[in-house]
Amino acid sequence: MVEPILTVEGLKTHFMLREGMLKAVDGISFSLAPDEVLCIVGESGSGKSVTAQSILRLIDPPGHIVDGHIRYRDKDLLALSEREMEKIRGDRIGMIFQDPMTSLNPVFTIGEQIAEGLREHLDLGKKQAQDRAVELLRSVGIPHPEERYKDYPHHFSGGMRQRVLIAAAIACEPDILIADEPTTALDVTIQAQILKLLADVQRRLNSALILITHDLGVVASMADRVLVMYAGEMVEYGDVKTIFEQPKHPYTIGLMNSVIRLDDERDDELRSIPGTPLVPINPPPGCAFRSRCEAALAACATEKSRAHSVADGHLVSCHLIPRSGDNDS
Amino acid sequence: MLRFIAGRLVLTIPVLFGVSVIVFLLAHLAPGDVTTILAGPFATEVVKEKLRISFGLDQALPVQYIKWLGHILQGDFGTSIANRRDVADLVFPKFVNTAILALSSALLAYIIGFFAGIFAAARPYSFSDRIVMGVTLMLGNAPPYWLGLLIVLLISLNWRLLPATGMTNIMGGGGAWDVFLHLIQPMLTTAAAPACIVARIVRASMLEILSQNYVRVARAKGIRRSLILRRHALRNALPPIVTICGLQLGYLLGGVLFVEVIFAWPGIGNQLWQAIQARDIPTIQGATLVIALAFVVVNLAVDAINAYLDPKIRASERAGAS
Amino acid sequence: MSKLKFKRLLGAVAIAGSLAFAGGAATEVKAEGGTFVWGMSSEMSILDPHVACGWLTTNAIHSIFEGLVMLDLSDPDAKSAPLKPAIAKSWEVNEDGTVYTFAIRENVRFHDGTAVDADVVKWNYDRFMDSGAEHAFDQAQAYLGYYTRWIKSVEVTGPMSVKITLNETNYEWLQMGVVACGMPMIASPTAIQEMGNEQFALTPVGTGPFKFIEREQNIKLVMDRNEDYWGENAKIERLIFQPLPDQATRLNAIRAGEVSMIMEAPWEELENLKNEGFTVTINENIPSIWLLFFNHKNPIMQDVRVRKAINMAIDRDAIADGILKGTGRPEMGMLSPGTYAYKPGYAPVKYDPEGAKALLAEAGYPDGLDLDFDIYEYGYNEVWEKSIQRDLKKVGVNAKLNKIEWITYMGKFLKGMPEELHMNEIGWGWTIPFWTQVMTRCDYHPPNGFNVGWYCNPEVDKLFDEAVKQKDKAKAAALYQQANDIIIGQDFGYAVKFTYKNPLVLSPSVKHFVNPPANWYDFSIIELE
Amino acid sequence: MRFHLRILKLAWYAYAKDNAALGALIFLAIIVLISLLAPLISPYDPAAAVADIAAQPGSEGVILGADVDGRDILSRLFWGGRIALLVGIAPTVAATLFSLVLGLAAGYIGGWFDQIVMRIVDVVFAFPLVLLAIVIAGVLEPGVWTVILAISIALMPYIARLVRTTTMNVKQQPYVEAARAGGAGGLAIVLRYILPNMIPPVLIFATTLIGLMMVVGSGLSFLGLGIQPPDADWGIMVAEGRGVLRKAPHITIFPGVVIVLVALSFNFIGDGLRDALDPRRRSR
Repeated sequence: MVEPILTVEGLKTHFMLREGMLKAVDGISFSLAPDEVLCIVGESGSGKSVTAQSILRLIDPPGHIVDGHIRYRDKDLLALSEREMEKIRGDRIGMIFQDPMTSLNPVFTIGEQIAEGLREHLDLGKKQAQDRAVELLRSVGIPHPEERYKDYPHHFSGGMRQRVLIAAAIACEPDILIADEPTTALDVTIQAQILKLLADVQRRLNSALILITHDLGVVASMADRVLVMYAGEMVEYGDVKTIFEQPKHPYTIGLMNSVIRLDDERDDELRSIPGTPLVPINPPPGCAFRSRCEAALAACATEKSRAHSVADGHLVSCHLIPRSGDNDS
Repeated sequence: MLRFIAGRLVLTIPVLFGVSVIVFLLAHLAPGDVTTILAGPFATEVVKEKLRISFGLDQALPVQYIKWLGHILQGDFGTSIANRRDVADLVFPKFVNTAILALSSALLAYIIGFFAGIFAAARPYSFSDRIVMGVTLMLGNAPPYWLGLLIVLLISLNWRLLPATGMTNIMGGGGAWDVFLHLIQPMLTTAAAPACIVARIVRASMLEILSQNYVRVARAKGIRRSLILRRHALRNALPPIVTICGLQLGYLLGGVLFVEVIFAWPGIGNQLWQAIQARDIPTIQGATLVIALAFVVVNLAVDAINAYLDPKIRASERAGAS
Repeated sequence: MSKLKFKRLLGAVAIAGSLAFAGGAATEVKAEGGTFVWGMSSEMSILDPHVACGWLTTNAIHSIFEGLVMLDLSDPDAKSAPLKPAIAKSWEVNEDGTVYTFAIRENVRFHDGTAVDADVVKWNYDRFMDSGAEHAFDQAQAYLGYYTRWIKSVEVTGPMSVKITLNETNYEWLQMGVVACGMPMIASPTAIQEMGNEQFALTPVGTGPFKFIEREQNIKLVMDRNEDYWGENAKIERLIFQPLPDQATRLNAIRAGEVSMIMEAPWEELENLKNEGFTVTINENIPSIWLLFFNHKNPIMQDVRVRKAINMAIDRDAIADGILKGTGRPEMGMLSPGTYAYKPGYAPVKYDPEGAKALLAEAGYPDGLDLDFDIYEYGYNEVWEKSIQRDLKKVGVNAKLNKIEWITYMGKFLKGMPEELHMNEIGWGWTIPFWTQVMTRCDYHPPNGFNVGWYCNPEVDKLFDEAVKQKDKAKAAALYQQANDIIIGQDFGYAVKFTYKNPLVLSPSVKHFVNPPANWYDFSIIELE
Repeated sequence: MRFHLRILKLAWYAYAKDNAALGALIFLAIIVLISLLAPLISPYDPAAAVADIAAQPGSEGVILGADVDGRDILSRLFWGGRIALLVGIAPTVAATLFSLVLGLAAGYIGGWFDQIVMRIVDVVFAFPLVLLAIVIAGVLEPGVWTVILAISIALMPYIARLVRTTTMNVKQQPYVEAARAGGAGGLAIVLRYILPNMIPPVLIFATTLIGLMMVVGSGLSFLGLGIQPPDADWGIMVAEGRGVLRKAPHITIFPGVVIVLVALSFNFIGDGLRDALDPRRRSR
């Protein structure tokens, strides 16, 4: 196997709220090959976005990364200084957020907002950065990029803004692109265009992509590997074929069933699993999913299952699933 | 931009008209017959009546108002009853003194407020944030006249560091340095409350902006934190801050009265206070009118700056111009 | 006109702007004699002596101007101030006290260089008494009426000689010209003709020991020593009156060494100031008393027993010591201190609440009565009026205090009390006992005078008529005291309360300051160390 | 009804969690109680001299010392609370009620009525608040009602603007449109839909203003334009003490500290209310 470009180990990101400790991400591990597409799926509030932001260390108080390692190439990102981290962000790892309407600064032109990152990382002059930004705008499919360079965000539609944001994220040709539900806020017709653009960009740059989504259709069409999250924890992790064809964890099985049953409405939210998701504030011991799990064991109430390998590259956290004979690879 | 300002100016005219009506009517709320002061205690009714006629006090209110307004528009603010000189001569130099105090206080308040606010916003909910915000809240709620007394007690009376009264050394001073020494204490007193209010609004606006998605995007782009604070956050937080700063400057114009009284600063507030005590109606009218005018101008300036800062207005102007 | 105003405004802005560049170019010229700064409790009025009133203004007027005669205020031990020659180097009064002949001093010049002669004196008298004169000033004529009503004619009898003839004998008349409201002083005709009445009042020109330099309204009035003064030059180089209306500011200013003298320091602070090295001077012979007028048109107040009872019910010691902390002295007579007729310690009745109660019962008010009492809102008077209200309460009198803003009050006061009102108040006095006449004579009922309580006793008026005809001051004083004993001791026509000794605080560097039996001071004798 | 109750409960829950606001509320409750009970609990008559002039704090009998007339400062603080709170609360309440009616009417009726009302408001708005209050109080006879009137007038435009803006916003909400389409009358819409939406912002604003107005009111008294001596008021107490600032600073300092604390409390309560009533800010 190729050397992974990014490795996340035992990542824990917690939020100290007045109501108690929100364990938004509680022990996530995965690795990413240089040209791989990883999809992180799960319901709202399962910790997908926090995981993505943790990688770039964009977590603000009261949130805090309390444990774990994030390794990019040979660097431990959690050990870097803020200044060193700023050099990674946008340059080596780019990120796209879910709400293009609020992700652009209303008081600067869109061109400025693309050129800004270029000047920060590539040490380009004003003119060079501007030329490059126009090129980028063209590459993400903005018509008349020279003229639109000087426009303010309020002149742009949501889909166009997301294109601008993608242009900004890929400006420095990063090794890793993180897209946090990039299409959620967009019209259905635009969604496909944006996803296609993302796929094109990923292929063109030959970069790794972490795509956060709850749309299993997207997962099926784009992912190499899939990470399923529930209440801040990883419940299952494996290649896309395995997850879709041989899901092991009851939650993943539920997800897959819901997709199959509602095949023609796959962009709908995943709400066919009975019960409501657990909000992991001061969570009780044991498995977070057990209250919604039909097959819960006594052990599920007292002890979390550790992620264990059931096949090569396929990890599951569930007491129901016996460990495979071998250790994790 | 120009169109916007022109529009605002047009809107200001009825406001100014209303202001003049209120200022005029204020005089007629006041009890007492001004002719008694003018003519002295020995004056006969005949002399008083003559005076009343010469002041136009025998005419109907609307007539008096129109005449008064006509004079005001020609720069004639009437004659002070207590001092028997042109109110304009009394009020304008005093207004300049007040402007010196108010502007320097505002500047000080903005600088302190900005730095304290950004300092606190850059480390929200930390210990230093709480301390800074706690102090500003205390100072912001302290009555200025009380604060001034404490300052003068400490600096002038106990430490004997700075002069306690006036604007220049009355025994023969003058010059910028002398004025500056006299300015320090009133300036500190005046600046305290607005500095705190500015600090709080700067902090709140910055935090509001720092939690915006586009700031997160900028961070994800790897923009340096200092640059984010300066470029993205401050630039967006500016409109409410400018509004508050402008309002504070306006309030300073009215609120320096307490400070001017305590420090005997020869400003328009002090003049107004003495005019109130002497029931010197023309001076009260003149001083009030000048302060209200200044307030209106400051508000206009704030609107103009905010319009300039708003890309939508700027862009639409550009589109309209091309 | 408007252009001019605008230019002035621009000028002011430019000055303010240039301050920033002036950079420590302070021009502090320490002339010999030094600068004396008086921190005053309020701004003065205009400085035209013929239409000016109020004792702060008087202080400035008496420094800049002189009349034919002036009061000699240099004797610290004087009980009442004697006259001294000024513009007139001497004067003669004829046998029946109706013709005054003045010899005008040679070599007296106004600050603008104009020389003083008999014509100048006549010109000034015409200004405030001859309504037919070209330069007559009707406001001045109103102000000075109390003085000019006695005058039959003013004649120039030589280049340096003026003869003034009175309607009737009056030996007090000369001193009536040195009271504090509307002063018959000699102003520069050249200046008045050049500037006009309005401007002259702002930039006055006189002959006094100090000349007007500049005045910034509510900031300062600056006067410099008149180097060409006919008499002995003032010791100090510069005299500044600085209005500091706020009491605490005045205190701060003198403590910080920014002024040389302040008035109206808090009574509680006087002791501390002394300990800090400041001089506190008290005006023992101040010609001023605080009194209540009884309304003699009101049925209740017409009963002498009620008036006497109120006189007995007021605890004057409590005000003088308790409230004023020794800066007041109880008084009962209508002759004010500082005049030659003053009788110290005059007290026909004593503080006696029980006796007062009994008297009221006798008058038909065993269960007490309600009285309406107008007071004005100015300074501290409410503090002692409240104290009197409490005193009256003790004898069953419910006094309702109607507090009225000063100007409104003056308007109402001068009209005389309406029948339903029972009492009102004033604090006042002149350096001559004639003031008592103005307050009590039958023919001085409003609008002709200040007898606002409508008191009238022809017997008293007869004594007064005699008094002004006495050349001998001792005889005049005796007549006044006799009248006073009727007004108070017999009729209890007024309730006099106390005299307020108006303490001043002087910085340690001030020497030879005299607190005279008057309401104003001679600044030319002060020295600074 | 049940729905409203739950919102209130939730709001209180969030509110009570805010320690500063809760502390401020308790502190204010104590101040109000003390002021109300002043006649019963004051150690001395606030107008009577009971100790040495300017007696230091801790002198016999007078815990906080005595003022320049030997009156007990503690008792005067108790009594002064009545006026200070009245001067803070009464104008704010009066201006709020008046502005509610005016702003609602202007915002709801709109058109020329709105234009006229708002132009008048603009005119009053063109004066700095403190200045307007001083001038109005200055030309009228001084006294507690003058202060209340002066501050009420000066305060009115601020609240009226807020009320009108909120009215305009709510008026355009779909559910109001729906109610109107459903035949609800103007008054019903105002009372049922607009007024309830008005309460949170106005309540928050007014609470914060009370503290400020207390400072302004005491300032008027300080200048001699408000409550007249010998009545006790915190502003007057500061004013009376400044003559002896050097020797007896406690006379000036104590009432000033009380003003700051009470004004601060209203601020905290306003902040607490905002957090409680505005779910968006609750987590902060």
